[in-house]
Amino acid sequence: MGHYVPHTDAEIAQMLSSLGLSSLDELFETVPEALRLAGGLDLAPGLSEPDTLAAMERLADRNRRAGRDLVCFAGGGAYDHEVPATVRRVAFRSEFVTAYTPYQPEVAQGVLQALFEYQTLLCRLTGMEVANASLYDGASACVEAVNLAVAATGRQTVFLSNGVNPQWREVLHTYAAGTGHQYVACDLAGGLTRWPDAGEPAALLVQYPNYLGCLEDLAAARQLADRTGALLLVAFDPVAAGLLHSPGHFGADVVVGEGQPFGTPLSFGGPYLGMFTCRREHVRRLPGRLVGETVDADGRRAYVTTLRTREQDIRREKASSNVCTNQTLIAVAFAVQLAWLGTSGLRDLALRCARGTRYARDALLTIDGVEPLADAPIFREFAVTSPVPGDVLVERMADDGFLAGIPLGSEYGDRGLLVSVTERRTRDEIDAFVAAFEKVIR
Amino acid sequence: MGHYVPHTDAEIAQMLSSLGLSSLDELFETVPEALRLAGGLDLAPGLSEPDTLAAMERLADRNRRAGRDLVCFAGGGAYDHEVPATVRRVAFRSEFVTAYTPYQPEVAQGVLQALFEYQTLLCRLTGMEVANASLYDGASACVEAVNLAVAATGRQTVFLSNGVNPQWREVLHTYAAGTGHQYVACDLAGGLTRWPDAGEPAALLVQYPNYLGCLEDLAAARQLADRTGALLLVAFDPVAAGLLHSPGHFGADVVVGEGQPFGTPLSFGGPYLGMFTCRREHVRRLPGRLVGETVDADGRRAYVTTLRTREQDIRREKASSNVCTNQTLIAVAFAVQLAWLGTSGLRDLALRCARGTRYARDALLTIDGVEPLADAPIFREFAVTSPVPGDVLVERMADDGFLAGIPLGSEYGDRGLLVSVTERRTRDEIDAFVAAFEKVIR
Amino acid sequence: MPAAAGGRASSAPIMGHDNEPTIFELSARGRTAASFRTTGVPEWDAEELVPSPHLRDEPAAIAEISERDLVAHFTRLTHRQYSVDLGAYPLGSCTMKYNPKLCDDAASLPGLTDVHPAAPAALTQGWMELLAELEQALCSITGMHAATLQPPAGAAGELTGLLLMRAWHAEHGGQRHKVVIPDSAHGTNPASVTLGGYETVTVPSDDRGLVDVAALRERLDDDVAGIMLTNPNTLGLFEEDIAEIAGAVHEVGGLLYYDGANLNAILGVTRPGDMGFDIVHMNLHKTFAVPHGGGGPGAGPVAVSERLAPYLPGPRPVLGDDGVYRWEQPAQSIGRVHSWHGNALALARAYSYILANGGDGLRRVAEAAVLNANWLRTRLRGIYDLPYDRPAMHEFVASTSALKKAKGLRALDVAKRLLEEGFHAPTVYFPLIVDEALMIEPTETESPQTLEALGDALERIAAGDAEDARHAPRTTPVGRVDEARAARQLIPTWDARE
Amino acid sequence: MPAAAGGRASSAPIMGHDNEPTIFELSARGRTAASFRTTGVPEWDAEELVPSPHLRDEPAAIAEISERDLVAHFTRLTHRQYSVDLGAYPLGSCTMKYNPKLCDDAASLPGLTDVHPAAPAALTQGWMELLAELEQALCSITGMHAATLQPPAGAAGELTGLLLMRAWHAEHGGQRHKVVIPDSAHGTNPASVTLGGYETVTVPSDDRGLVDVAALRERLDDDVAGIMLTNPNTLGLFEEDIAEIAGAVHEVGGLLYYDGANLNAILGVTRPGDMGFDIVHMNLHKTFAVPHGGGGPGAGPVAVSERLAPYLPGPRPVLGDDGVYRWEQPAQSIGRVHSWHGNALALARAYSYILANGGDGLRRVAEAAVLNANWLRTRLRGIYDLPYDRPAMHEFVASTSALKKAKGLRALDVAKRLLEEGFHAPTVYFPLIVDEALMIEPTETESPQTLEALGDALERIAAGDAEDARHAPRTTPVGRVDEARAARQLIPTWDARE
Ligand SMILES: Cc1ncc(COP(=O)(O)O)c(C=O)c1O
Ligand SMILES: Cc1ncc(COP(=O)(O)O)c(C=O)c1O
Repeated sequence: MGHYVPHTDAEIAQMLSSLGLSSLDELFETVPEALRLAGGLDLAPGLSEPDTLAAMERLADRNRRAGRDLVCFAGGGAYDHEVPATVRRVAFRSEFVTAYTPYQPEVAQGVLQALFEYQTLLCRLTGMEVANASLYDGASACVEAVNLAVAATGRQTVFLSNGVNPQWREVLHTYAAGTGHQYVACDLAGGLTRWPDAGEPAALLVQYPNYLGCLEDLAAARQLADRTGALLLVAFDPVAAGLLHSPGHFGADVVVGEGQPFGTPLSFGGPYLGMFTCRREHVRRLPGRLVGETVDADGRRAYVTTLRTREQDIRREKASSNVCTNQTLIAVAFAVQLAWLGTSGLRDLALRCARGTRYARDALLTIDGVEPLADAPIFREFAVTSPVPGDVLVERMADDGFLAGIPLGSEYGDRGLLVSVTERRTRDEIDAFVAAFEKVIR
Repeated sequence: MGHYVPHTDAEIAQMLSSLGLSSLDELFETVPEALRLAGGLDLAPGLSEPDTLAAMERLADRNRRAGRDLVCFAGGGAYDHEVPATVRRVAFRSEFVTAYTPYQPEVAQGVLQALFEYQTLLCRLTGMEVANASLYDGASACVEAVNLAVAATGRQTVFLSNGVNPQWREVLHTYAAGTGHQYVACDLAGGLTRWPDAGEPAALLVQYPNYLGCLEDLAAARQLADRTGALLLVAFDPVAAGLLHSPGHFGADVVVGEGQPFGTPLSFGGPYLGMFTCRREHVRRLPGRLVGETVDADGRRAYVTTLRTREQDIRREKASSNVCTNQTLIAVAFAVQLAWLGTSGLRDLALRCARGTRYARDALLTIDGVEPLADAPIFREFAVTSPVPGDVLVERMADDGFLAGIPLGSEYGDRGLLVSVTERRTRDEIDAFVAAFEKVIR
Repeated sequence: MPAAAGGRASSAPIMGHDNEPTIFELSARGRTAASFRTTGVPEWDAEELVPSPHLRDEPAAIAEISERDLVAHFTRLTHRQYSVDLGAYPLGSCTMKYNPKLCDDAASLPGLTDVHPAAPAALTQGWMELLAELEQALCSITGMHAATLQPPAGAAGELTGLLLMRAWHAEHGGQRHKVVIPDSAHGTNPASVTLGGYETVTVPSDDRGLVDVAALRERLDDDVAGIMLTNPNTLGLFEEDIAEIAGAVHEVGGLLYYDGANLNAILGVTRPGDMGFDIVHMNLHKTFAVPHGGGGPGAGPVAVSERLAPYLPGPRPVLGDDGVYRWEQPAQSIGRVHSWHGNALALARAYSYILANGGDGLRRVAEAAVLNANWLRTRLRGIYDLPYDRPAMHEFVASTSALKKAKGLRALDVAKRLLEEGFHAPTVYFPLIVDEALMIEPTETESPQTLEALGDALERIAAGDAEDARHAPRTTPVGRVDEARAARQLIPTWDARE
Repeated sequence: MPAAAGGRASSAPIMGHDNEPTIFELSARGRTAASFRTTGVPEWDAEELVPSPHLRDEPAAIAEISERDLVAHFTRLTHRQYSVDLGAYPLGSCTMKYNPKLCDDAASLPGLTDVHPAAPAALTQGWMELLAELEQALCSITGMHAATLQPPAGAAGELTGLLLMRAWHAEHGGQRHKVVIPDSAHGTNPASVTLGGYETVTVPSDDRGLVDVAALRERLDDDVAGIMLTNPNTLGLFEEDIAEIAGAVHEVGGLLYYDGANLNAILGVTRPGDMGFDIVHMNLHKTFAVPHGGGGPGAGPVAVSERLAPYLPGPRPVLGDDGVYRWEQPAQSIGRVHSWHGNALALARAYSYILANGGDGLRRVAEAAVLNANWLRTRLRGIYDLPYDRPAMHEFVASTSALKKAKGLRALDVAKRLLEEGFHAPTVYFPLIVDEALMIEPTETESPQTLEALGDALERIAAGDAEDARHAPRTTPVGRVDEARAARQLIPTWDARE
């Protein structure tokens, strides 16, 4: 009971008497009698630590693990990349893990400098000038990008590509109920977004590569944005930075995305990392924390969270965002993983993903009945259709030890399956995957 | 190739030229041509990190794990105790792990203070006045105890109880080939040592509890030591300190033992921890490192390795021992685990071991054909005989998911099995164990 | 040879006070620590894989650093960082309690970390059971009917709650436009109100530090969607009139939102549901020992009363009669608020913490938290101002306003001096209604000995020289940081430096 | 309330330079962090379990401390500790290379850690394969025939080797009494010689810093059991006459023992076996990246030539024709030298390091180690004395003897000043044959940038004020430590203080 309360009974008695109290209940005298919980919480009594761990292990054993139980070909915003020992053992040192948001910079230079390095790395990946210290996930990063665009343009409508992760679009619509933003859904043709050729949008939001893995034409999107006076918002896969031009190269105004691919295991979907970067002109509308370099009293280089007046604790109802606690630790892991890769490693990683994807796609398409869902060029993920609905396919292939991919919703035409191949997949695994696929759809 | 060499080719070229060399081979010009290894090492080329880990996992999967694959009832100097998350995550922080022996105390206060606390805790467990900073294992601690006794008394002969761990006795005999020490083997009767009633031994070496789990009569041993002018050397199970009088209480001169039970997993036998403590009068014969408290230039409390003149690097051929690198990190884990237990936790742990042992022993002895090998009182381990030889018994019970114990050598009479029960064993596990035991000997 | 600072422990204050260079300064062309699995996949060139309009010629420039230098760099950074694992962290409103190592183990079980969030339910029954059981437990603790675990932090929980309010009113008498919050509220409250599409109406606190009920009644009408309260409030005081407040708000058809940041104070003692709240968010990274990670990740689940359950975000894990968990979308769900299922590993941590404590343990948590706060409050009496010197809950607010008048000792300087004394600082200048506020929350995991040491340090500081305090801290990795300059000459990245 | 220092980060230099209290000072009666599995075993009283003459009335007194304070205490201690993970550690003869995190993972696989050493071979085939393969690999690296992995450290390996010598001579012409070692040898060599039952005969080094072969010949006779050499020797110089030395020793029927502490210099370049050595020990905690752990655990396997194989300690894992590993005792084994099978997890680490490097990688290790040492040696030329300024291997010895004459700058003061510069110090005053010795071993894992920074620091120190250096270090957790007092007024435990 209360393993983590250090007080001995003697100490409690002493402290109570120093307060002139005779029982712990008297501590709560300001809680009206009527509201006091009689009989305590309706929860089981506390377990010992080994018993607790055993209970958690029982639950963990009820999941089929990627790697040991299932060879993972699922992506869709959550990728089975290697997280090396170095990253795990350094990024999760307890000083990083058990610190609060760096409110006292003099004793938080560790977190602050790591974030400053994260911001720099993220800008280099995306080709942007400013990055914040993280948002919750890919979806919330999209939401904040739209909020920024609406505030910057004074317009309410956003052209939203159907190539954007459907779950992120769901979240955008959920939050629109509060902000009143309007979304114009833009269909895909051949895997690429067909934009309306006119209108007065606050922004275009497109994903690169998009949910089907296809490489959108960002140059065209930029032109439309220029024509309509809209901002170009791009959701970007950071792994793509190893091979593809950055969205900044194509003139994006805001680049967001899901940072999970660097340093974070699949984790059943969280905690992940919302990447947020933009051009410097928008810095005063930046959501969340921003770390800047400065000096201390002796002129030594130091880091501190800055432009704080944007934030909720100071600007309150007029704040650029309500975000307070973010995903700092995941951002630190992202920075460590990226530094571990280095320039050549990043390219190598992207190449390996692209090669495995090409190899798997070519092989799958030799199976008759399997057709590409889109023919636009891809990078590390692709969609196919087959005689068997995606969900059935996934369930069946699980018996053969594969997580075959992600079933696609009807908006992409039925029977679709989204397949992703990371640097971890071997040729043998892919061959076995293709064989099982063929067997299952027979 | 050479993952851990940071130099780029360009840097190597630059450094070579600054040395006036044109190839790496020229670095080895002082190695006679004839001795140069042509064709390189006869080893496979380097593996990538993930491939290396996969190779290690393949090996790990070829072992049957205690806990997951086998319920462990084996002891004999290696016990299946809980090592809590707290201990693992604190004792193995990289500052402790990647430091060298504290030669520069100004930047090694972390290791030094942890060792000072370890020494104090160990003295409290054993009832002694001085402890060193660790030796290799239980066996080497016994060797050093005998070396000390021989040096202290000028005598060569040691009364060695057959109740001492047989492997430790083997090591004693191995090293005696160099030192010329003589051992008089002292048989057990009813599980307790029968000492010669006269002689001029340098020391008596007895284990408490002994290898069969029995509680030796240390008072009697002390009397004999007094009569013969010998030192009393006791190998002690640190867990016993929770319930049993310390060897110091009975007047031991040197107390040694195997420290694995606190903070170290089974680990296939190592790294473990050689505990070494003695009375203060012997401190100048203490083997290995000793940490002492002192002050720094400003008078602040500080710690440092001391009485260094005993040691090999200064005293060379006249050193009290040749030990240099010891088992410091394991000693730190020992201290953390012991502090985690605390006074009440230590007693609780000992009680739980004793209760499980009593419960298992009583149950096994109800099986007919199963007899106690010794009738002396026990603490956390016991020996039985059965119709089936110990080794056969162990092999068979492995199929039922048990590591049944340790087969006893012929010196203890044949068909013996040594069984140990730790705080981790549940009543259900013990009941299943007993049932399997009964089935197997039918 | 590229200039790089080399491997000295230049940052570790263990050896002097030099700066730690950035990874960019440590970078040397051509280096990498990366190592990949051998796959046997054909090694096509980039050009064969990516069409030229998309293919970049140069890879994005990252730091190029050896594993050895990488490890040293970040390890040295950790030596420039204070944390709960180093000492007390009495940061008001943040509940910086000790995070049990047990929960680290629980949250790193491969059976939890190596699961794809899109894997079908049949393959993730363990996770779904964990989440469903956690929803359950949180409902018991808060006295609510159903919950969503999707919100990744408190602020996200707030916005989710406000969207639930909208959805409710839309179907019950039409939309309303105002949300009432006290002047002592946390900044995320008004910020969320705005994002929820509402207008903030502020209600003042009375001289007790509690919501001024009369003033509240004046502000209540049928355009008020609801009220957001923290109870105990940010002064650490229990809103004693909560029943009356709830009645008044409900009377005008409004809903009550409970900001659970201070839930630690009342675990097992009283429940928001019993107080009349309709919507509750919890900060698992405060109350349930999810470590703060230097600013996240956390988790901000939202629990609601029965009438609001149909509007919860989805999908939610639901146990069928066949003993199998399935994902279900609540009938009138407002939709997703997270890409997947929320900060799952943080949720697993919190669940393991709840299992280990149990009902009895959680109440003991609240008791010790409140005991510690009140002991320290009385310890500081006569040393600092206590603007609301009444029985507090888990935290209390002191002030240096008199000390400032007397000798110019500001809350900020007390905070910086406390760093020199080896403690983290309290929260300062919040809540806004207190002049020179020091908001102190010891939490239940600090021992009486720690409280004594903290009290002694605060007393020394109050008695000390104010001018001297303005130059604190001096024993930290860097001295007082120039925050103004950071904003004036913004340097947001390494590449932005001249 | 018991006096305990409380939870301030009192030790962490991150916040000032106070001492960290001992756990005994943090202890408060009645506290514990312990938590046990629920077993359902009957709860007999102590009296029912242990007869009274053995039963203690009071449990042994341990520190009584909460998990929170326990974690904070030891975490703070790590902030008072330098380590390889914080920076360069050019400690001569210790090969303080970076320890790959990969090997941490490898050595913590549950399939390796959770195996009882007495489990029958049928249940531990993975471990036995690992050990057998490691023996193999070490033999290839050293050019020997067979090996034992039992010795837990280098010194234990030395003694094992000397006992092998004894066993050999006992059966070949009878016992001998002398073992020759150079005056530059490490202290464990003579200490082991004594424990091996031999008498040490010292052979001087010549002006090249190498064994004086003529002097050696004078000392060789048929009472010489063998010679112990380190090659490269402790000056970092390769014993160029090793072939002649081997011939001379073998001529008188002696054996050659190779102290492998410096093996890092010659990996893949040359092998002790090819030099004529009969017995070789390796320090896996030097050459093969097993971390030092603040003073161990390490591993000191011993490899031998074919004629000595039958005498090796046992049991050894041997692969049968049926593909199954069994434990076998060598025919004339000297017996066990370890309780079990040696420091198994350290052996697993080393094996993973060898796998990751491979033959090519290991040679690269030696090349970079030697390159680094020679670059730094030339960098210091003209700044420090280089008593043996010739091509070095993985380390070299400098000296402050001239600087001492000139201005009183001692090796010790250079070491302490270097701490202030953020580097660990070199080994000082060893080998004994060099006055004011600074023994510098950069290792291969330090980058050229690190070497430059180290060289610059050493140059600054040599140019600096010697009197000032006597007061170094000042920026460390504690200042210069009074070692004399520690010995004079011995305080070996907390309980020994007055
Ligand atoms: C009173 C109060 N409300 C809301 C929040 C916001 O929670 P979060 O930081 O998790 O978004 C906080 C946390 O700082 C708080 O203290
Ligand atoms: C040259 C030399 N020989 C022998 C040893 C002893 O090795 P260990 O410390 O592993 O016992 C050392 C290590 O300090 C050494 O440097």
